Amino acid sequence: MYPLRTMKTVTYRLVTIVAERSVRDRLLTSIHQLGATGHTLYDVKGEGTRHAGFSREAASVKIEVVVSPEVAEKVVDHVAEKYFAHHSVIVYVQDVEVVRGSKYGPHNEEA
Amino acid sequence: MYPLRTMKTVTYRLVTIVAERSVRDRLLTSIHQLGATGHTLYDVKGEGTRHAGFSREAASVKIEVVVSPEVAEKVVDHVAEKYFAHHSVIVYVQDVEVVRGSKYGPHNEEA
Amino acid sequence: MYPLRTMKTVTYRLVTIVAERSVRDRLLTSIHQLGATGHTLYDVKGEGTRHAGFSREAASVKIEVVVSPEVAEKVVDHVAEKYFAHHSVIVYVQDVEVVRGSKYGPHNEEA
Amino acid sequence: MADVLLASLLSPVVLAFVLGAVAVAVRSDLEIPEPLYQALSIYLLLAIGLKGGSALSVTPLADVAWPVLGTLGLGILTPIIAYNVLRRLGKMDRTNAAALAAHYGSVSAVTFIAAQTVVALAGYPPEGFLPALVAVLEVPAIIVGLLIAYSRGERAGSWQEAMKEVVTGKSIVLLIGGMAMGWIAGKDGMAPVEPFFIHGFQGALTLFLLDMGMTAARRLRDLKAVGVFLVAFGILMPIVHGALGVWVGLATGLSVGGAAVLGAMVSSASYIAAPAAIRVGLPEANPAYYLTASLGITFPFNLTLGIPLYLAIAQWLGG
Amino acid sequence: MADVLLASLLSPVVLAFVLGAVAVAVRSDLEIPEPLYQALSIYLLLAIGLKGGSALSVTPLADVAWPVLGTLGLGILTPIIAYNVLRRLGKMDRTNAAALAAHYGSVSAVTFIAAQTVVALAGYPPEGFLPALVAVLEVPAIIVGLLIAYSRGERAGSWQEAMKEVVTGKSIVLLIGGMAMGWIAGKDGMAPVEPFFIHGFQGALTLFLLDMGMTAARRLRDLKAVGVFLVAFGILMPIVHGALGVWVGLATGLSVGGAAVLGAMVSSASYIAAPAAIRVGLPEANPAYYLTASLGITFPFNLTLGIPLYLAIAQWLGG
Amino acid sequence: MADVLLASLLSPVVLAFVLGAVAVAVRSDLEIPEPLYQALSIYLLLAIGLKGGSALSVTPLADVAWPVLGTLGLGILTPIIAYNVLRRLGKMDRTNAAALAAHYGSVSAVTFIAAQTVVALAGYPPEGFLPALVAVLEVPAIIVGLLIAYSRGERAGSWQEAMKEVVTGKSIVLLIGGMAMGWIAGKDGMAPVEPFFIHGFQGALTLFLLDMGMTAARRLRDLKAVGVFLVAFGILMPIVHGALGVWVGLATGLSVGGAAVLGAMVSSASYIAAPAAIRVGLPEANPAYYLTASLGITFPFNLTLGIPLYLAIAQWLGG
Ligand SMILES: Nc1ncnc2c1ncn2[C@@H]1O[C@H](COP(=O)(O)O)[C@@H](O)[C@H]1O
Ligand SMILES: Nc1ncnc2c1ncn2[C@@H]1O[C@H](COP(=O)(O)O)[C@@H](O)[C@H]1O
Ligand SMILES: Nc1ncnc2c1ncn2[C@@H]1O[C@H](COP(=O)(O)O)[C@@H](O)[C@H]1O
Ligand code: NA
Ligand code: NA
Ligand code: NA
Repeated sequence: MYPLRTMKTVTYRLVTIVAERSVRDRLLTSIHQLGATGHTLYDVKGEGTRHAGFSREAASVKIEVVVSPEVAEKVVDHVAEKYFAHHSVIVYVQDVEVVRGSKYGPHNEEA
Repeated sequence: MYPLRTMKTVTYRLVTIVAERSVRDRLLTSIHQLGATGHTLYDVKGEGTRHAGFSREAASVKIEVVVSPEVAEKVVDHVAEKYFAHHSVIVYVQDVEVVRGSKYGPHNEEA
Repeated sequence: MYPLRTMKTVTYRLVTIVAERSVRDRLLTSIHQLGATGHTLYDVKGEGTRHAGFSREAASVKIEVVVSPEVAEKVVDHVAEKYFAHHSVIVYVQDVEVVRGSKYGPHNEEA
Repeated sequence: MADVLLASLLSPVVLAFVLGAVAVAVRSDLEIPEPLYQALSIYLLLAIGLKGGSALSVTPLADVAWPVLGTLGLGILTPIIAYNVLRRLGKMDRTNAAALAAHYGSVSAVTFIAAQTVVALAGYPPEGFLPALVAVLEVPAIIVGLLIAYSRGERAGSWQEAMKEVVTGKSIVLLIGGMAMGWIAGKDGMAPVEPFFIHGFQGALTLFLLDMGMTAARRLRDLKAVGVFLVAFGILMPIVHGALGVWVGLATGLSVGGAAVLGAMVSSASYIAAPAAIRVGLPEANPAYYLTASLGITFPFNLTLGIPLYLAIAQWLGG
Repeated sequence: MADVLLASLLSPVVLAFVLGAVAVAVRSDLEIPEPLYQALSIYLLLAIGLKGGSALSVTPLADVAWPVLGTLGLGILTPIIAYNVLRRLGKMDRTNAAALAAHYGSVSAVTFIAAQTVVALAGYPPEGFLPALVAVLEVPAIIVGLLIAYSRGERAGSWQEAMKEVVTGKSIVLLIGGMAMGWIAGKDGMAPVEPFFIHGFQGALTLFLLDMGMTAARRLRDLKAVGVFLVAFGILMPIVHGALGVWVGLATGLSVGGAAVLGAMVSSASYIAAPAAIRVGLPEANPAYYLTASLGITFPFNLTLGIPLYLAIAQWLGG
Repeated sequence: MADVLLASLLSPVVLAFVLGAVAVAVRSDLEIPEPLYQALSIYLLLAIGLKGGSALSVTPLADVAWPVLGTLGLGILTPIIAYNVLRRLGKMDRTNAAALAAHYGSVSAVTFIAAQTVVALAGYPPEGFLPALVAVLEVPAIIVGLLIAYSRGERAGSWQEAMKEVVTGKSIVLLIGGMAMGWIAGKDGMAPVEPFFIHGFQGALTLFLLDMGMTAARRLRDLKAVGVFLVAFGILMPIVHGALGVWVGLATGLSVGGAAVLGAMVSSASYIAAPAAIRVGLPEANPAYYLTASLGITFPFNLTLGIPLYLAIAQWLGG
């Protein structure tokens, strides 16, 4: 890692969810309830182990949220519990360095 | 890194390819042959060192695959060997933590 | 991390910016002036702490640049200084492993 | 009937469907951009609504009441028939049977449009208010299908979310919204928008069917996952439902053309509203079954052979 | 006036706006894809330009000169009025007042179109060259608003970038470009593209207003952030500006219909060109204010009650 | 000829091209969304096909046979001419010369459409079946270009993939598919889709050319990379090919209008089908050369000066 020198950065978590569109609005509501202060989303196409392609109507959506490690954990747990059984959904987590950490919710650790 | 506590997570590799559209279908075929169990893709615009912009028809596509480290390596090698010489293509790799690791193919290590 | 064995890879930085569209062209110009040799961009939708949704016209754009750590730092500083006060913008940084490192500008370190 | 069949098969609309399928078969790089598909489907649903609404505004209530009631009855009856056929003859599990029942009880707007065109060309202009029947037919079957499933065990989905999807889904909003607009604006009010919504309609439908042909052909790749029984079901069930629809249409006072179109509607399987609601309410049902059957089998069958058949039945029963 | 009001309220265009708002209110999953919205707005702006340009090509310069000058004056005067109202009566800070002034001094192309349609239907066909006035009215107020702000302190934005945005923004390029095209091609040259740009216009506008209804309804959710004063401003300021516009229209020789349309134009608040320029030149102004006022309050007010009102004023003053 | 030149230059279609170029020159934020561009190109190709097919259905085979053969010959001959000019006079390397040859031997559908319109307006209505010639002209030159390259050394691309692209590319599928549809449906079957595909055509083309103007202007920024020789080639080669096309057209029995359109077709350089196939088959060729020459130089030249010139040649040779 190359910590940024000038601006003070903090390490947060980037949670990425790729899901069939039918669950989009429910997912967004839950994510914000679990503590995310924002999100970014866009339409994608995809193939996976379940995703039989559906019809055109059911293409996928990708949701990205920058959150504290605690919230990240809750989001991943929520997605796994509620959607893995019957829906086309994947979720993965990465570290990201951000400036203005407080923007993404409270967080006790630093990079 | 902040390992997720509740769900058991495994570290896989996220391979990202940004390429001119003319190679999209061939790339996808190869990626799956090399062992990827799924992919996500979407249209992007871009500029790089080769990419003269082409015409409108030749905008770029971004392909993301979550795979085991072994497959990641094969995909990167394949892209570099087959496409770097004459095509507008970049590829980069990152670690990602996933739940339900087996979904993305066999993998011997854990986070 | 699982360094790629066959191809020689180098660790660069992936800077991701999500911003309201009104700043897109100015951002791109600055990023290239600061040393980026390329960029990838696409339209997204989002919500954050400032982003009141604007009108339709003001949806967001996501810009991704693979750059050396030095350039990454400059880009983050620039975005923070010029845009954080009055614009809907977030920026975060990650490590990425790339092949053909020189493509993304000079860089003294290796993975 | 051979005439009608030929005219129907050789219309640009059906030919576009075939072209789409061919493009997929030869692995062409032709792609209909997603936003174009969405734009066309918004346009078509709104246009049907507008047309139906402005026709309703000049139709006496008495002419509409019986057909509406009859259609409502069919919307409740046909999913029950379909469910029992799938359970008893097909030995299908409850969840997937209920999901398919919802689809086959509901209606495909494009099948409706195609039927209207073919039947009118064959010299049997149907009643103008038929789009109202599409709106009536769309919803009940989905509720019946979900009711069957929810009354038979724990469900992974959400009943409320599914109901919300059913009544606020985009196809119902555009269809009923368009009808309200057409009804309020009346024939005169509609005049300025006619070039766009009426004259352009068949052409836009042609483009839409190019896309449908591609989607249907892609679905056919899942055919083996689906099995012989479901292929047979996807052809025979529409014929039964179609005949029933024609009979109810004539019995409630529709013309031969109107009854034939009602037959086509009843025979058709939903592929917008039902999948959206079932995905929310019954996520454990397998989309490969209901989408392949509805889009890959029943839709092409109706588009080519079904519609002329229902017209023939209507001519025979009502002539 | 009741007639005009009713005809206006019950036109497909206004009904589509209402349908869009209803879709948002019931939380439907209906969505107008972004590219469709952009395609429609390109189409509408180019079509207005073409129509206006081909009308200009057969209009003697003398007929146009005074209205153009009058409109130019209004484009300078109305932002100054609006700024002072906001500062003095509304106690608003300079930045936000200047931003709002730029919006209310500029013009909404869709309000213009709607006014043209309503006024023509009411039996007062407006002059064909009015689109030229839209082009004239769009720019000056934005410059005035920025000048006010920049002359009163340090600014976070860039004056040059903002000016560039003002004069090369897509709405001005399409409007003026379309006018040049229509003017050069003339009535005859336009004939081949008329089915697309003229006959299809009202229908495309209907689809566009479906989207506008959705956007406006979404903006209304910000209403509390905006406060009572701004709601009142969003209704009363247009009435004042509208009356002024009608009066200037009649004084510079426009017909009753033309003056009513000019009134609607002057009363309207920009929601494409002004936000784009203000975001660049005055980023510290709060978009929630100017977008909610312009899209959520003034636009719906004008579309429903405003336009008939301006026509009534024009009939009364000019009749 | 001055008349034709003027009428051609001042048509909305050409003016839209100029407007697009101006928008890029002034750095406007105008953007044609990618899906709109794709939608328009699908629409235009299908519409040309439909029109040509329905014309073919009423044309005796004898009238078509000779022009088809002549066009086929030109599709083989012109890439060979272009290749030799580039190699001998331009000292260009084999790969890039072969790639350019493929482009200049093939055809630009939009140039064809523009030529048809101009020539008809000038009082020389061309034969209705000409779209069939577009389909005939599109493919052979690309194969010839690839053959030249592959017969002269190892290649980085894939011959099979390139051939697949050539014959299943979207422009050929839509053109030939549309022709089959139009031919099967016949004049009567086409009637319901005419408002959409025929009446709307010129307007949709106008929007498309707005985009083409923007693309061409962006390509011009690469002009210095391309060199003086290629600029000259992009203007003179079309004149030679165009004259050849006119002559072959008249020799195989086409009318003056038909021969002029064939001249424009032969002179034009492909910018959809050829780039797609060359990118797959000859990736080592530099796109900056073939795209800048074809889109930035030859297309604008033909659109403005070329078409009237070919008509003048046709009048002179065939009058
Ligand atoms: N291995 C993978 N790499 C990248 N994206 C994937 C992968 N597997 C699945 N996806 C994405 O996640 C969506 C749902 O996957 P699934 O639940 O496996 O059907 C797919 O539509 C893809 O967009
Ligand atoms: N430094 C970079 N950062 C982000 N994306 C890049 C970069 N360089 C190239 N790209 C993307 O990769 C595509 C191909 O790049 P190139 O091969 O350099 O033309 C471009 O169209 C961009 O979308
Ligand atoms: N916590 C977050 N996670 C992901 N994206 C975010 C987050 N916060 C903001 N964004 C994105 O950044 C844009 C600007 O954010 P803001 O400046 O907070 O309005 C939003 O439109 C989102 O697309
Ligand atoms: Na049904
Ligand atoms: Na105004
Ligand atoms: Na050629």
